[in-house]
Amino acid sequence: MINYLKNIIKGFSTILVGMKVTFINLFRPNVTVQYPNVHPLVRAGSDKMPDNARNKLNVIIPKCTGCKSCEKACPVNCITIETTKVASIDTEKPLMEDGKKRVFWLSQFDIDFAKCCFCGLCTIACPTSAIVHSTDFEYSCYDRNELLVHFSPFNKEQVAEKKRILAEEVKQKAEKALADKQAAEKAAQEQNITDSKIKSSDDQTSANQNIQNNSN
Amino acid sequence: MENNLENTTNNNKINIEYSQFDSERMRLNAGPQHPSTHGVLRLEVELDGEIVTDIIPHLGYLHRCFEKHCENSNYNQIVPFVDRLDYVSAINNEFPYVMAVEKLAGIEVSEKVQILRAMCAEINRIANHLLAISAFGLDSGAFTPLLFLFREREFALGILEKLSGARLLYNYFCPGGVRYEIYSDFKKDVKVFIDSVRLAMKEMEDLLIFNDIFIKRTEKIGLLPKEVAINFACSGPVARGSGINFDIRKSAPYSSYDKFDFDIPVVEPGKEVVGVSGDCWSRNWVRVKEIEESCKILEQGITLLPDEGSVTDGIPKKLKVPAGEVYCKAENTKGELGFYLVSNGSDKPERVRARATSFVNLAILPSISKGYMFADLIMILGSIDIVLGEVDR
Amino acid sequence: MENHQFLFNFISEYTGDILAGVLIAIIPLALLLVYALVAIYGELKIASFIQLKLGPMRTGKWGLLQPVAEVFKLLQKEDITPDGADKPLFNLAPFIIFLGCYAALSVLPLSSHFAPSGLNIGLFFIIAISSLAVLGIVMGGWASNNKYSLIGAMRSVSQIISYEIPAAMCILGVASMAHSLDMNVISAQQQGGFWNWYVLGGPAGISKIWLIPFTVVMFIVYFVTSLAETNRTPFDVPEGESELVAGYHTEYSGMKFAFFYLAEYGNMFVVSAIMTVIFFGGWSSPFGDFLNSPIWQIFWFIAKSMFFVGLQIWLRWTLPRTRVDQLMYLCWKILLPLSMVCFLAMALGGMLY
Amino acid sequence: MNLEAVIFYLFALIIVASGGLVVLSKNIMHAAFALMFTLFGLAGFYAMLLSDFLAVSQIMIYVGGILVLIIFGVMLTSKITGVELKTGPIGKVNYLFGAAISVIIACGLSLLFTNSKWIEKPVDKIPDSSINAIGYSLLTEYILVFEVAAVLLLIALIGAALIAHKDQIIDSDASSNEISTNNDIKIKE
Repeated sequence: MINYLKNIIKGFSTILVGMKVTFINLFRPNVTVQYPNVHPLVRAGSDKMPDNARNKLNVIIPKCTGCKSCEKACPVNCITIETTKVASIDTEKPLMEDGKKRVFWLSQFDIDFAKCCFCGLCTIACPTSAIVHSTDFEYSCYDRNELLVHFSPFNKEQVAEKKRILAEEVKQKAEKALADKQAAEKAAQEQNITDSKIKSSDDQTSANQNIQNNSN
Repeated sequence: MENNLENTTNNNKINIEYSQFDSERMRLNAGPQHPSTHGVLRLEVELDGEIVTDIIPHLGYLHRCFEKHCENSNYNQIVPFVDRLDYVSAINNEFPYVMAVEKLAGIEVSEKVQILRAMCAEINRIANHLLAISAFGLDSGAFTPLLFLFREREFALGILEKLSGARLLYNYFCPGGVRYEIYSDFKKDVKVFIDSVRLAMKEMEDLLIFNDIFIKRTEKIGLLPKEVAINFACSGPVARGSGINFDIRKSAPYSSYDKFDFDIPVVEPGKEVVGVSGDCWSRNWVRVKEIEESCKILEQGITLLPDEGSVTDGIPKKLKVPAGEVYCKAENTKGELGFYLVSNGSDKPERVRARATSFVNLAILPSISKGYMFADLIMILGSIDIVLGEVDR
Repeated sequence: MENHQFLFNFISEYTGDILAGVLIAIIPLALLLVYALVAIYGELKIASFIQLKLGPMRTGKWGLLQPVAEVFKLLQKEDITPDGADKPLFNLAPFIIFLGCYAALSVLPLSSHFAPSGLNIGLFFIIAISSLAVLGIVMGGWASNNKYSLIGAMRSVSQIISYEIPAAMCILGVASMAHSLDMNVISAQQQGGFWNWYVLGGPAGISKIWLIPFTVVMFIVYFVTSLAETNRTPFDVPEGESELVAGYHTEYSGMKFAFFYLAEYGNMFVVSAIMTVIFFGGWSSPFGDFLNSPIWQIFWFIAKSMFFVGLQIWLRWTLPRTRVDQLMYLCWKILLPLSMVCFLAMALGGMLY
Repeated sequence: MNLEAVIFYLFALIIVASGGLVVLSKNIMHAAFALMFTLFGLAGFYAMLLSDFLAVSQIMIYVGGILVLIIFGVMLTSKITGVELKTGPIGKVNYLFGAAISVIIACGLSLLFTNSKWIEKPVDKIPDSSINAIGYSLLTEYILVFEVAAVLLLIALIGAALIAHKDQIIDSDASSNEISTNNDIKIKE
């Protein structure tokens, strides 16, 4: 009987203790923020989103060499890179940010944020830190295709133009090689044959490779 | 073994001789979309009135081919996948995997990295236990504790975000060290965090843990006897709630855990605060006490963590893993998490096998929940604290 | 009897009897609807403040229009009737439940001069009519053709029927002290300051002191019972969100769900109003004759009732849910003996004073 | 036709319609719920006859008690899931039999109605409340009946408690074999 009453009183008192806790909390200041009004990037103090937060990827094109190591490092294959060699006859001779000569045009640099898992492996793999995480986390959209972001500075026509220039150069080279070859053959008739033959065949294979690249 | 279970669990269990009443059993399909199956677990429950007579868990709704996927990725690329196993305690998942790769590749890790890793794991452990306790409260119908503890969890996630840049899936550890350097206010933040967690847990004991209704809901429910727990290879708070003093951090210290002074909370028979050893309340109580122990480790970590030295220097430029095989285990937040790696010398592992804690712990559910009411089944499931990402992999 | 009919006579003098009846019937409905908006807003805000949030902030100033927005949201939602459901019963159930709560409002004396129906056995009527909700819940739970709904309905019926007994005990205790079942009479007896409220032993002078513990315990018993009868936490096992998804109204949506919602809040008000009448002096002012005019009486009545509604909300966001057998244990083995003892004491008090 | 008559016919319509539904409905649950409206209409009649206590008791006992019991019985005894709760087909003989009984009862009731002497004196004073009178007569004139009914209910209550208690007595010495086979982990396809 005493136990019975004790249990009732114990149950009742623990409920009162719980009510006390919630009552105290009723008057505490709130800890949430009104998100679009108070943005995590501009919030003060320790609530602010840190600068190294891993959100939407950003590619700094002047830094990118087109080495494709980020593409290889990505565990979900969300990065697609296609490069086009900078033709030597191209009038536009861009420099990298650090002043070096650019070897590849980035004819295509796509990141599919629908696939991206924000692991940060691409930023670690990048030798020039051209691909970095930004603190921009608001990129929801109505169409899934909008998540496929093109970072390449060229549009389709420009890419076609660059490829045409490269093809032209390849053609010129091939013609030059052909001319060289003919000249060499001529010379070979006169002189020793073997050395020049190997050289011309080498040139031809490299030219073929370039053409294949462009057709891709 | 089943008889053993019967003999030892005679406490609050409602044993009905089924042949006496030829009542119709109801088959209830709880899940995969159910508010408290903690993910996409489907439980096919056979009910006699409200009493559970049979239960068949159906798994695999979240199966993502983790092990096969790993065979097609290189060692660094696997780390983000490991995060996604038990997504509530991602750092603790990375720990054994990274140790396994280091063991295989023969990489020595500096002491600062080891201490930092242990601290990160403990912060993550606190975050996980806060979620587990509050979600357990939510299963019992109390909604407010969930949001109270989420406030503290935000602190933990905030610290880890500042360290790694991500809030949930960190990809922070890597073979040889950690990905990013420590930020300047790390120690200060951890101190603030410890104080705040201790305060919140005190409040939580008043509000939920020692509430009479909560105690009545959880004590003597889902009894898991010690022998059964061993037979089912349970680990973590589930095993320690049944009185098994087993924690890899103490029994086989890895990383820098031998440098820390902490206790393993175990609810041994005869030493219970409330209820009996092996019930839902005890499992939850182990988690409550573990938060305090983790706070102790963090406090020591603040003093032990050297200021000078880099944590990213040890990372090899090119990871070369010789052929061989290794099994490496660590104390996850839910128990023993192990990774078995087979390497053939290439940059991709030939086989990765995870001993998933939640999967093993979940296996006890059908055998300990029969004879209790349907509402108790939910509590038992909550007290095991599973994450379906790890169960299904 | 004449007093309660005051408004009715006044209106019917100028209009027809039917119109007067309709007008009188509309007043509690309007009260219920306005109250529901306030209660929903209160629930959202109290819950948020307890949980250190802000709650609704965007609809109107401080989210004041949130309940209105929710009502519109529910109205424009698709009204689904499941294929396997028993359609006539499924569609009827929410209205039956609402009917129970609305009918109970008809006997509440808002002021000494106005009760929609001055029934002289008002308390008995409320106990009887609240059993209608049981039927509505069974109807909805069974007709949904959903096992969760069915289990929820079963739980709800056993719960409400069991808890009617201690509730009736409490009401009986007060009735034996008041020698009446008329709510207006009971309220009128408690006039003259809070000292005369039945929770403090009733209007009997200083010698009633020995009675106070019993009446206070009786009030607590009734409060617990009222929580169970309205399916509120910690006794919300029929809805049991974490176990039964949403219990007996799992399959309901749109307008019909809104009726369940409205009935739940309505029932909260009804039990709080009963509590106010039988223990806290009904419409009478807590300060004797100070501010005790018929208009102020409406204020006192609603203020007291809303206080208990707030208490219910506060409890909901504090406590976990009990299990269904513990619920029965509490009812039959704790509340019933307690109320029995208190009833005997109060009956003795009723004989003495 | 005054307001009272309108209300009377409204109640009558409810009673007749729902009563017909009770008899004719093939779904037992529909019949049980239709019964609720019949009982409610009856309560309305009582209220119109100024016996408010009887009206409320009607709701309390029949709607809140007996009807719930009936519905519970229907739900618990028949298969809840899978099988439809419907009455079986009735043979032609049964139809004839039922019709005959109905006609006999109707005739008997009409005879009774026409032959009985109705009190046609109007009530000169409307009682304020019937509840006091009922209370006094229950505890004075009909005290024996009242007490006998109370004892009967008590016996029923004890019996119910005993039946409910029985399975607990059984389970204390339950043979563990039966249970353990039930508790084996079954792997079902």
